[in-house]
Amino acid sequence: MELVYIILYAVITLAVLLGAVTYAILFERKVIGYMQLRPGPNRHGPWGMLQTVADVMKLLMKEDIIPKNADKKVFILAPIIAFVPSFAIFASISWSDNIYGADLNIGLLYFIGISSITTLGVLMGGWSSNNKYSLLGAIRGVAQVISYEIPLVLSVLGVVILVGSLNFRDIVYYQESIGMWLIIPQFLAFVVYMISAIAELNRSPFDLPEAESELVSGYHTEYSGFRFAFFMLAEYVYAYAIAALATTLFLGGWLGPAFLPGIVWFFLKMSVIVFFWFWLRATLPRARVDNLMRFGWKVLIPLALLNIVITSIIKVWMG
Amino acid sequence: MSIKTEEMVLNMGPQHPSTHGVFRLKLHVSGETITKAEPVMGYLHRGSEKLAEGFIYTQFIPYTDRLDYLNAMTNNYVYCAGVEKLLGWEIPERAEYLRVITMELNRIASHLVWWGTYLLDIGALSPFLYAFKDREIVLDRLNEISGARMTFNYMRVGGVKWDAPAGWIEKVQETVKQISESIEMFNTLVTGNEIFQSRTIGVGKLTKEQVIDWGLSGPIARASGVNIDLRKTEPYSIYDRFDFDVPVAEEGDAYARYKVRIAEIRESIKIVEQACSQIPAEGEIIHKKGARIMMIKPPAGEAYTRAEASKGEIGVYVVSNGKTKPYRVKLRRPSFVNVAILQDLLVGASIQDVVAIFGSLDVVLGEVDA
Amino acid sequence: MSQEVLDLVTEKVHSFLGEEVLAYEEPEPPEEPREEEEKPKRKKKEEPKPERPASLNFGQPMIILNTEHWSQALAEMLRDDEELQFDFLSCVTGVDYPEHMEVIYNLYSTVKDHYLYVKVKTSREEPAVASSEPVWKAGDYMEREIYDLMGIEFPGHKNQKRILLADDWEGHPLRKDYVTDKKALGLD
Amino acid sequence: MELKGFRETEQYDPRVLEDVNKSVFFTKVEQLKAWSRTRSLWPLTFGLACCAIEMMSTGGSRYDFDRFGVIFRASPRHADVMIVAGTVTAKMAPVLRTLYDQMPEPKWVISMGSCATCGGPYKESYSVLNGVDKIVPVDIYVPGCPPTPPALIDGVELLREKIRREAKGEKVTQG
Amino acid sequence: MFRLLKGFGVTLNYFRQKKVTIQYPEERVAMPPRYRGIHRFFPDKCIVCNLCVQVCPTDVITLTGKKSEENPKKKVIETYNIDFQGCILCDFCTEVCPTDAIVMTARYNNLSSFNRAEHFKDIKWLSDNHIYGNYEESAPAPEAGERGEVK
Repeated sequence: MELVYIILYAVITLAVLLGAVTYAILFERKVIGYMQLRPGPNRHGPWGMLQTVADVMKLLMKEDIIPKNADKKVFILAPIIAFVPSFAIFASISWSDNIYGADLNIGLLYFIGISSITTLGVLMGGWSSNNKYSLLGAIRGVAQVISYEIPLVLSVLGVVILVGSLNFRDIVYYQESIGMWLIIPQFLAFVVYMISAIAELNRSPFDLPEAESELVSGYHTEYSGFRFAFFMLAEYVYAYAIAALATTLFLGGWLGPAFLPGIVWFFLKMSVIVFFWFWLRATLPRARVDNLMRFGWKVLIPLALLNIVITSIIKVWMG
Repeated sequence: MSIKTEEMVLNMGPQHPSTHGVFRLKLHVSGETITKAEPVMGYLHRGSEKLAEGFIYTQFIPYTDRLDYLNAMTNNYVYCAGVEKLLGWEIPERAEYLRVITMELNRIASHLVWWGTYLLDIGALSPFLYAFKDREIVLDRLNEISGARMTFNYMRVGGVKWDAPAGWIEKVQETVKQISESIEMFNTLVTGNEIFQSRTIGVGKLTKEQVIDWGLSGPIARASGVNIDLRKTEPYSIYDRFDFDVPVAEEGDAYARYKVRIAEIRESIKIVEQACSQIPAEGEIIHKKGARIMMIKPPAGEAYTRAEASKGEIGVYVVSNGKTKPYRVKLRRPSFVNVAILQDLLVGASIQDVVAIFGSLDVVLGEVDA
Repeated sequence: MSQEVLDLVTEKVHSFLGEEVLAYEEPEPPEEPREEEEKPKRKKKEEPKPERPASLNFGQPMIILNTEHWSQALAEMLRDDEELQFDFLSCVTGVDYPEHMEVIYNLYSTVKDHYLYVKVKTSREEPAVASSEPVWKAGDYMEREIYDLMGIEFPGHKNQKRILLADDWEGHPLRKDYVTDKKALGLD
Repeated sequence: MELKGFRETEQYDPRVLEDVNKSVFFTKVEQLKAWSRTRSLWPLTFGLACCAIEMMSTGGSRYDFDRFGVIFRASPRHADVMIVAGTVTAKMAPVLRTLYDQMPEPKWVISMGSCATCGGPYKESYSVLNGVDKIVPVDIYVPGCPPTPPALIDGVELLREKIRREAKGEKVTQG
Repeated sequence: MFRLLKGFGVTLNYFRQKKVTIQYPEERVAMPPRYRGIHRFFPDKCIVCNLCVQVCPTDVITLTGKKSEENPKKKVIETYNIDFQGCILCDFCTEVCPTDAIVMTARYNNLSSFNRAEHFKDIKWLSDNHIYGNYEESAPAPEAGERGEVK
């Protein structure tokens, strides 16, 4: 019986997420459009609601090209490897007090572990395409993700030290118990987290692996049709996952005034974070590769370490 | 144990999002550093110079529009001025003012496109749309006076085709005011941005000697401290009547070129404002013989005429043999000359800077390939 | 001022190559060879005179040389001479005439702010003009373009090959005897 | 490729077919496909000359191509429609053909402006291809030199109509 | 670092501003009266002087005339075609036309076609084309010697 629930939960989450992601893409186009003094998609469905649906549907029905020179097996596997983990992450997310998937004791560890696999998909995609731009994009992507994975994990450690648990629900309950969101005591960690998250997600201004003006489309240059759609969806699902993690860790998860249910608060907070990313994309130019690396290693990691030290001292102080 | 390494040849283009058209760069790369750069062009070579020999003088004017399609007015002008030099005609005053106003408006539009596309290359999305939004209002003014958005075909040998429509001058003054407000916004959004600066400062450095040796001109030259602006050093048309500065920077990097172009928009606005207040209210707009476009017949002779386009020195060498068709029209296209520096400039740069360097040269492929 | 530059250039070229290069047997006084009015020109056309090898062309000095006199050493002299300093190569033009071909170098001095047209004449059968590319880098592409479109050879050019047209293109389109046959080219 | 569906459609009762056409939810697969395709035409960023600038203007704020779901893609593998915006020269033609071949089916070509349509101003020139339809099949011709952004929007709108009509089994002329 | 943050203010400011987009197919994009769109032809005004044919840089105009029935000395137009696919809208034909028989309208839209042969516009199409236009401005009166003097 429990199995049925698990499957049901998985299916519902998948469906809701896919729906949410299609609207995330529309949301991005709308937000960026508005910032550029234009309305964005508004023809297909009311307020352009069916735009992304059409986009995805079209991509699913496009011809599937596997380049002659490509490493076929890897080429086919890559989008799946990129796509599956980004969904699997959501198993551990707790949407509200009573809606949640796996209540893992090592939720955070699971999250960070699984999410790293996505990078493998990027590398495989870039490598197998046998295209110089793809390869360069993939190499950049991997270098970037490895560099920024470290500050990301280190920044999260502060929260873990404070809460004393890797369980997402415990973390939220802790925030409820101390009566404030962890963004206040862990502001430094939050900043480091947000910046490294952008790099993790390959979003502007750190979108070097798919820098359109330099590398055509980066690692997915050679992908067409539904494989490309997979990469695209994975990217946005992953963005939501990272936003969900930030919500849980720093913004009090589902906590909020009682006039709205917890899950709505959760989504609202997530949307604010996602909006912030879009805002970044509309504002900033792309960073340089060497600056990016330097910034990651020389600024973010020391900052994250500093945060751990401070947090530890506070923790010891308070007993 | 030694690892076998291999020099990689990276082909950028001919269809690549940041080559702004059909341009190919063959880059030999060792690691991240470029060891050799070979520009390959001609993908848009349309043989304008050959066609010119089969046309009567006026018929070639629309073709000059299509060389540097972003700055068509100056192309129009330089060709007409070249023929006028052979003819020895005086141009009516009002026509000269209209020429200057339209040329400077077009320069603003051209620099705006550059600004937008360069920022797009660097990876910022919005500036591109802001630039095009502002360019649209400039194009509206040019459209009102010439009847086309890009390929104006506005100037004629001996003057201009149309007089300004009623109320146009006031509209132009309004427009440039709007543009100068936008420039302020551009500065806030981009010029001070640290990410942008880190991508451009110190990138693609050009020395004064290189500039002169390679024959570079326009904002590229002025960003390296070569103070040549033909509007100032060799005032053609009526540029000597206006009070404007020539922005010069000494650093010679991409950021300096950026700053010079932004400053040039301001100077163009100044010129337009002055021209709008000075322009005579009435008057001829074309030399009395110029209106008969089929009858233009310069005496035998040849001359080189040059003008300051938004990309640099545009020149035209017209050889006439006294017939209604030119014997030879040679176009000195600034982009074509400027793009040659890439062979030198890219060596030693890293791959990530290619786009920032190439974009900062402001090359239009229609002009490179003629 | 232009006349002074012309005299200066003539003098320098004379001392460099010898008196006979820009020599001109004078059927008329050398002053004001070509002014901007059209009228005297009509007359000129009727009774063709030998071209003056050193003259003012629309107010700017112009010297005419034969290809054997034009050399990189001369170009270097023009560039490096203290009084001339033609450091900026503005434009290179090729013209195809029925009997001969011409390459015109438009020089400018950024220091002295003066101009010079150097016209180099070469034969139609074996057109060759010493390259200016080693002296002014700006000549690189402009000469390649002329080579490509007109077929004038530039000995001394480090990379003389086609630039605008495909490498396997036949003929030189800007020559007057080039016939555009689009059907044959497969373009129509 | 999608032409396979055409025969089946003719066997429907015309009255049913009419009803079917009216509603999105009862539509045939072909038309659903066509719907998604017309709603999401991604052109390849393929600027050649002057028309490319007008193409960029169309993407600009004033005309906003994004309203129609048209977003420019840099890689031919992601593109549905190739807007040939500018003069195609002898040197460029093979490259253009390669790019076209790299695009996944179904794909369309819009010939924008005089140059792409027939060589336009350069049709007498020695290096210009007189009409891009000599190397790739063209679906829509947009006249103008260069066509204004609204004219290009019209062209895309017409391409949409073509896709819709072909999905219904009509034959739309191609020349 | 703080100059970078100013940029966010700019984009946010634009976010709130009114959008500049013209909703094109519903809203009309107004082109100025001088805008050079597709031609309109007035067969009654044409005197078959052939100037437009000669001045056209891309040779897209073809015409034939015939003797007028009323006045055998005069010619009237019989066919007049513009191959619009190659037209570069340079406006020279209207500029040389001594009688303003050919003018350019401000029409630019709904000219796309599935077939490039459809861009071939004949005398009927051209004279029926009066959607909107800019033909209230008349060119200066032609000089006496201008007609037919070319070449």
